[in-house]
Amino acid sequence: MAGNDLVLTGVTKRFGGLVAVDDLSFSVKEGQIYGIIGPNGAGKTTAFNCITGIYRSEEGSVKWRGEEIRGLTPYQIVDRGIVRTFQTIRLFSEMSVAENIMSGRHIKSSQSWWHGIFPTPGSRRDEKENWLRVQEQLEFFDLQDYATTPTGSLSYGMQRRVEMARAMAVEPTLLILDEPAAGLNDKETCELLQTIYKIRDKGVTVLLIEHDMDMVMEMTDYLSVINFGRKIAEGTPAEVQANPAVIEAYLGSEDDDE
Amino acid sequence: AETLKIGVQAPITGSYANEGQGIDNSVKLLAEQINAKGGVMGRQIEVFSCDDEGTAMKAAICAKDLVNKGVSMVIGSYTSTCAEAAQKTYFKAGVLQTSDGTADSLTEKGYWTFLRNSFPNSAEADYVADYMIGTKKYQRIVVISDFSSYATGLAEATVSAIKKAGGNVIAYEKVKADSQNFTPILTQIKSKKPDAIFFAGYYTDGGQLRAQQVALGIKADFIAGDANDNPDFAKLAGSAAQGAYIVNVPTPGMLPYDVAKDFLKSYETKFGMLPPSIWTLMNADGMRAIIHAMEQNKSFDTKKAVEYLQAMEPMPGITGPIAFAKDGNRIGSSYMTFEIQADDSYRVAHKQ
Amino acid sequence: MKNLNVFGYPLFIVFMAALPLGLDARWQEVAISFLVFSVVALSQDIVLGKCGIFNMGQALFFGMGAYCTAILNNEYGWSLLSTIPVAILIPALFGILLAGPIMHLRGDYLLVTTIGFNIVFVQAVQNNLGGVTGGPNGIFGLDSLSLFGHEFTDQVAVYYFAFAVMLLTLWIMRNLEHSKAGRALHYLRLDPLAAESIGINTRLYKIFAFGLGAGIAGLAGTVFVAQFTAVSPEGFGFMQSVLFFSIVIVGGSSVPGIFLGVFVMFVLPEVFSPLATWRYFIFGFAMIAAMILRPRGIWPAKFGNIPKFLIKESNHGG
Amino acid sequence: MSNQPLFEIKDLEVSYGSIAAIKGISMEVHKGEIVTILGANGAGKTTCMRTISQLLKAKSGSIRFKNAELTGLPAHKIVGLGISHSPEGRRVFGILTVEENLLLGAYSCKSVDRKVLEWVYDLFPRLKERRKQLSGTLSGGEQQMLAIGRALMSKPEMLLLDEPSLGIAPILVKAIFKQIRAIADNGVTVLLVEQNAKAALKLADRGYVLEVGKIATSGTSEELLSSEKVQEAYLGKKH
Amino acid sequence: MDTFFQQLINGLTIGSIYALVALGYTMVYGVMRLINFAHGDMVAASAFVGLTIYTQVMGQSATLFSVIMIFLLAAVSMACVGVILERVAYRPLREAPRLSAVVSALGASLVIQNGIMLLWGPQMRIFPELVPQVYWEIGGVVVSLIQVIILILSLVLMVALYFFVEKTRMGAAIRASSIDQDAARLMGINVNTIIATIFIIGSSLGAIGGLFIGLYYRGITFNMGWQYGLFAFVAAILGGIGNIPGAMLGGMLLGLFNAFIAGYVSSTWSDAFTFILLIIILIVRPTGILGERVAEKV
Ligand SMILES: Nc1ncnc2c1ncn2[C@@H]1O[C@H](COP(=O)(O)OP(=O)(O)OP(=O)(O)O)[C@@H](O)[C@H]1O
Ligand SMILES: Nc1ncnc2c1ncn2[C@@H]1O[C@H](COP(=O)(O)OP(=O)(O)OP(=O)(O)O)[C@@H](O)[C@H]1O
Ligand SMILES: [Mg+2]
Ligand SMILES: [Mg+2]
Repeated sequence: MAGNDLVLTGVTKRFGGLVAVDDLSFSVKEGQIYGIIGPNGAGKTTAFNCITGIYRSEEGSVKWRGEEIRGLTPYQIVDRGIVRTFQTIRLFSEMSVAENIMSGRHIKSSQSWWHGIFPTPGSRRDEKENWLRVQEQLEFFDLQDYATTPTGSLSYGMQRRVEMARAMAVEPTLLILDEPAAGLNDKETCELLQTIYKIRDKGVTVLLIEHDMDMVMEMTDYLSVINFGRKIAEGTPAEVQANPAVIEAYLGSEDDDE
Repeated sequence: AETLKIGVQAPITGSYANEGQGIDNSVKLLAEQINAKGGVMGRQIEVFSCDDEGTAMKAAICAKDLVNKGVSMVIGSYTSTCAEAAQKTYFKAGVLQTSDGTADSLTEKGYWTFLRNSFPNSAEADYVADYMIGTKKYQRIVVISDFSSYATGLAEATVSAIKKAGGNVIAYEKVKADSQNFTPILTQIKSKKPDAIFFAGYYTDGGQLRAQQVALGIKADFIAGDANDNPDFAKLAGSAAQGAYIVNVPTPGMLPYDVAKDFLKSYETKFGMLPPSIWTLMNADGMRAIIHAMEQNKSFDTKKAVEYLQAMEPMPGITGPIAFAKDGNRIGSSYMTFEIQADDSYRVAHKQ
Repeated sequence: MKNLNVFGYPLFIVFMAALPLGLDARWQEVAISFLVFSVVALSQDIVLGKCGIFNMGQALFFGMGAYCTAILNNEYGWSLLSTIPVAILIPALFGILLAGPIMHLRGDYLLVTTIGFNIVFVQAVQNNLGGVTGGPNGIFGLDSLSLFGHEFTDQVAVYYFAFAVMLLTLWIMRNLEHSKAGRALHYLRLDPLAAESIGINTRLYKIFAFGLGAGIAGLAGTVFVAQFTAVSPEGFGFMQSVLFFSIVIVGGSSVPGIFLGVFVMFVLPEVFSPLATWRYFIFGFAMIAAMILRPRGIWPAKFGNIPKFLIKESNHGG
Repeated sequence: MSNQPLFEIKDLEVSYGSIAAIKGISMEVHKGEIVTILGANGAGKTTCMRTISQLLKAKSGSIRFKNAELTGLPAHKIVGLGISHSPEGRRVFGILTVEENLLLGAYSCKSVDRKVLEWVYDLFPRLKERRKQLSGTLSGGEQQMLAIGRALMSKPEMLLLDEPSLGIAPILVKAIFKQIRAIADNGVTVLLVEQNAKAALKLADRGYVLEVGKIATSGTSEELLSSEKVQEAYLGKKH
Repeated sequence: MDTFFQQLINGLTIGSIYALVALGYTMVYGVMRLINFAHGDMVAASAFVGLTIYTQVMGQSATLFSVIMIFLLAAVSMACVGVILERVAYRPLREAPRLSAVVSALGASLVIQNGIMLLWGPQMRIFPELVPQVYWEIGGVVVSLIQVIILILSLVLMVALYFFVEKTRMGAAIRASSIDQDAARLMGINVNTIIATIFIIGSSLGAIGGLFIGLYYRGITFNMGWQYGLFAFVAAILGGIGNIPGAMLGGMLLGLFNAFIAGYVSSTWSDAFTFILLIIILIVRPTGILGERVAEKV
């Protein structure tokens, strides 16, 4: 059994008559930074939604560490170590940064529901321990100064970072990022890149969607290109960049540039 | 100075508001008259009104409230439900309660504090059964009630009285008070081809039932219980009111007694209108009786007052002679049937 | 926030504990109502304020608790206090059962279904379901509060019973704030999808909130019965639910806000009872004004409930 | 450059409650220009655009267009004056068809000018293909085209574009930028907000760089492209 | 069989009243995402206003002209109330959390309901018999003139509204505002005017519903708005709130449910069964029968 691998085979997702994801297969190896690119509406986000259980694909299989996870609910999938972020930021904007990160500890906490009514010494200890983990994440992402700040009042780039910290608080083995650099300027994108490297160095596999080609080329180990829900190319960034099908569907030729 | 505290528990707002206000008004009027004459054994009467809105829960709350205020007697409420909901609280506190509620159950619990100033349902039921079977000879009778204690009590008593008299009840239905739309149930009734419908609920529903009965082309006689004796019944039914029957004791205007004439006159001068119905007057009689008993006993003791009332000779009242049985029921009955005319006036169709 | 915990609550509790000494019978009764309705409103807050479930049927569980107590007392002669476990468990169980199939519904649709449950309940009780609910009149003349065979006729006993129930509720609310379950409710209110995506079983926690809220409301029902020794359907109708709903929103879904809300909605009307007919008219205006002036409620709930060691000197905002 | 600017902002301040988002900026746009506003996230670019359209109310300062004061006017009056705004995040009317969206773009005109509609369809042939499709089912790039096309329907003199490349695939970004050029060539003045600084500066005549609510630098595109500061902060050496 | 058709007619009559009232809920919801809880009370208020117009303005004459005037004047006055309501109670809360506006609506409902009580008294008031009690018996099924009037007038109004919203420029502006108000402003649509229009239309339809209730049932009480409002609101939800044909369908279905359940199952359980049926429908179709016209994409 191949370690922490994610394997999609023949995944198909339809919305009414529209086939958003069409017989899609790819596999992500442990330790990789794996990129998915493709035109708007190609079905990238939908594919992620199928992996993370928000949608259930009609056909195909999604295997994680050899286990079929298609049909599991999102929280069951998180429980297996797969965590995602969203294309548009979805933080709990009224709550502080620390509380947002604490939400990532939900699944790791040993409390059960009834501890919310009658606490026990054990549940109090668990509470304390999880806050300590939150502190670790705050430090890792350099957010200590903002622990009590409501995330709604942070800048966009900072919110992206909190979102990442929250996902990392779950201690995932596979992190799925949907356009993490959207809306970031080049400088912020650079910072993001460093963060993703740091995450990878912790042994987390990263799967991401991105439109910023510079970033994709720089960072990913392997790429799949999707169009109309189907995979039209895959390979290393260099291979993909040179693929005529990809240039035609997605990148556009250089002479369009001027 | 010490006062004699009298509570009024009545539906001052809500569906039966005009009845409730009638009770409240007449208690205040009596109190004014008595106070003008120097009060009861030197004590002025102080009236506390509590609006039970015609709902049982509010009635229970009113009861506690009035007891907390230290009243020694409570007049009301208009509906049996409300009277019943409050009974036990008054009983525990030794506070006298007199109500026009007609549900038989009111006097079946053995609370000595309760005095009924009207006649119980069973008396009306017997009269209705006799009228429908004996006089009118109906073959297919439908009985309708709502959920209140009064209406279910009256309807059940009537059903059994009809059966006892050998009549044929083809359906006994319940409707939700204030629901306005009775056509679904009337449509089902229509298919059973009744020749008479007896309605045991209140006028607010009765008028609409009658209107919808006619609109659906159900050609049965409509006979309504005492709580339909209200001018609004005919207004609600509109042109359909004509020909409907209402069973009740005599209307205020028909009361032949001097006490009645005096009282009605002062009521009209003070409030600019006549009391809404005889129920108001029954309650006034209840209050007069209790005060009479206290004065005779020369004591404000409630227990003694009841003992006196249960033993006394009938005293003249606004609604006729008053006397009480051991269980708190008023003795006697004087039902009659009225038929509504084209101009909404009553014609006496049958007397007991 | 800190002042509230250090001074506010203790002061409030001491004040409430001493309150009956200074009141006559009538106002004691008002004070008991205040406590009972506060508990129901707090239970509604768990469902609506914390978990964000648009529940407009909380009176149903309040009523169910009250009816459990009343029926057990009336039919089987249980003492009021001994009915407590049943009055908590049955509503909680119903809450869980009813919540199960409807929790996937969105806001306003959930609102009607909960209204629907409430109406079904009231109609079932009015129709004298099982012949034990007393029909539209309800059940009257129940026993007073008694403990170990000793009967308390004084309503001060009822007051302290209500007070104890309120303290218990406050304690649970506090525990909830400092637990995984309580936070989960906040998360799933603010963004259910994000909550689900970090591993929160949103369905489970919604049902948990519903069940817990129902259980607490049921307990309040027992206190209600102890106070009035009576139950009847209209006390638990849809209008009541609307009031509890409004209290939570007007209060701002914080504990002090809810107490204020209950005070304004249930106690002030008693103060102004001479204006009885104008009461709801004025009230309606007050509700509109409160929302316009303070759209997040009179005393909005605050977040930032985090341990001290995380708070740095240079903290922004907060 | 002509002496009388078509559009002018003076000492504009905008805040959300107590948070100041724009802290006194001034800028001017001349007829026929493409002017871009650059800036990091949260710099206040969108706020600025929304204030021009009066969706937000300025705290102080003035916004003048063809010598008429805009501040204080209700938002729905702006488009009638000749300023059209294609908002951030596209905001197409999802359950209406493409054509219904376009027709609504001409709501401020007494009647719909068929020629304008044809022109928009010429600029974005894809929209013509999808006329009857519900706009909510278009892909992101198509929606962006629709948003721009819709803004053009009112025959504006000045077009406000807020991040037309956000979340759009490279190939479409190129297509859209090309059409912006074509629109400007048609005599429409363009005020363009972009995150993608390099592409925007290539397209624009001049630019302003916004930093936390203030203008940090401004100048012609060439000046900005070669400015150290801009290079570092926005075009930056990555990695 | 006669009974079945009779129940059908009865159900459709009351159903079309529900539908008229439901339209007010749905239109306001569509544009403002607000359940206007005061709408039911405006329906009640309309009946009282109609009564007063009859006695005070029309001098109790029951001619066709005076009936038309009653409808017109009541609709106009309720439209004014609706516009004022929006100005005072809802507009200040447009940016506020959704539930705040809901509570404001509940407050407005109390104000109107108790306003009626203060003005016209707590007792039931009786509506004049303006439509003569004329009946036709067709094969055992009785249809009354008032039923025919209610059915036809409601249908005409609903169809007119549908075309107004789907086919006119103003209708397109209404739909655009219901999707995205800011984007609508950018098109030059005056959203405040649109909202005022919505309230004018919704309130007038509600007013007509209220008069129908008065004409049909005759007895009107200050608190009847809750009952009709709740049912109409349920009808709107049943059809898919925000969806105009949905409200019409929901209203009709609810009327039929009510009639058939009360007739064939149990009149004492009819509300309960109606709601149980509604809940089951919602469990199966979580956004109503025709669905709500909004889609969220992640
Ligand atoms: N819930 C939904 N209902 C209907 N159609 C949907 C839904 N979600 C996605 N789609 C459609 O599926 C297709 C793929 O959408 P998806 O969001 O996966 O695209 P994407 O590749 O992520 O594009 P982008 O780069 O613009 O984010 C699109 O045509 C979209 O309109
Ligand atoms: N509705 C709001 N309430 C409070 N603050 C807001 C609101 N909208 C924006 N802000 C704040 O105003 C500032 C400017 O925001 P704005 O959206 O104008 O930035 P921007 O330059 O357009 O950024 P981006 O590149 O992310 O679109 C930011 O600090 C932001 O947090
Ligand atoms: Mg996507
Ligand atoms: Mg922006």
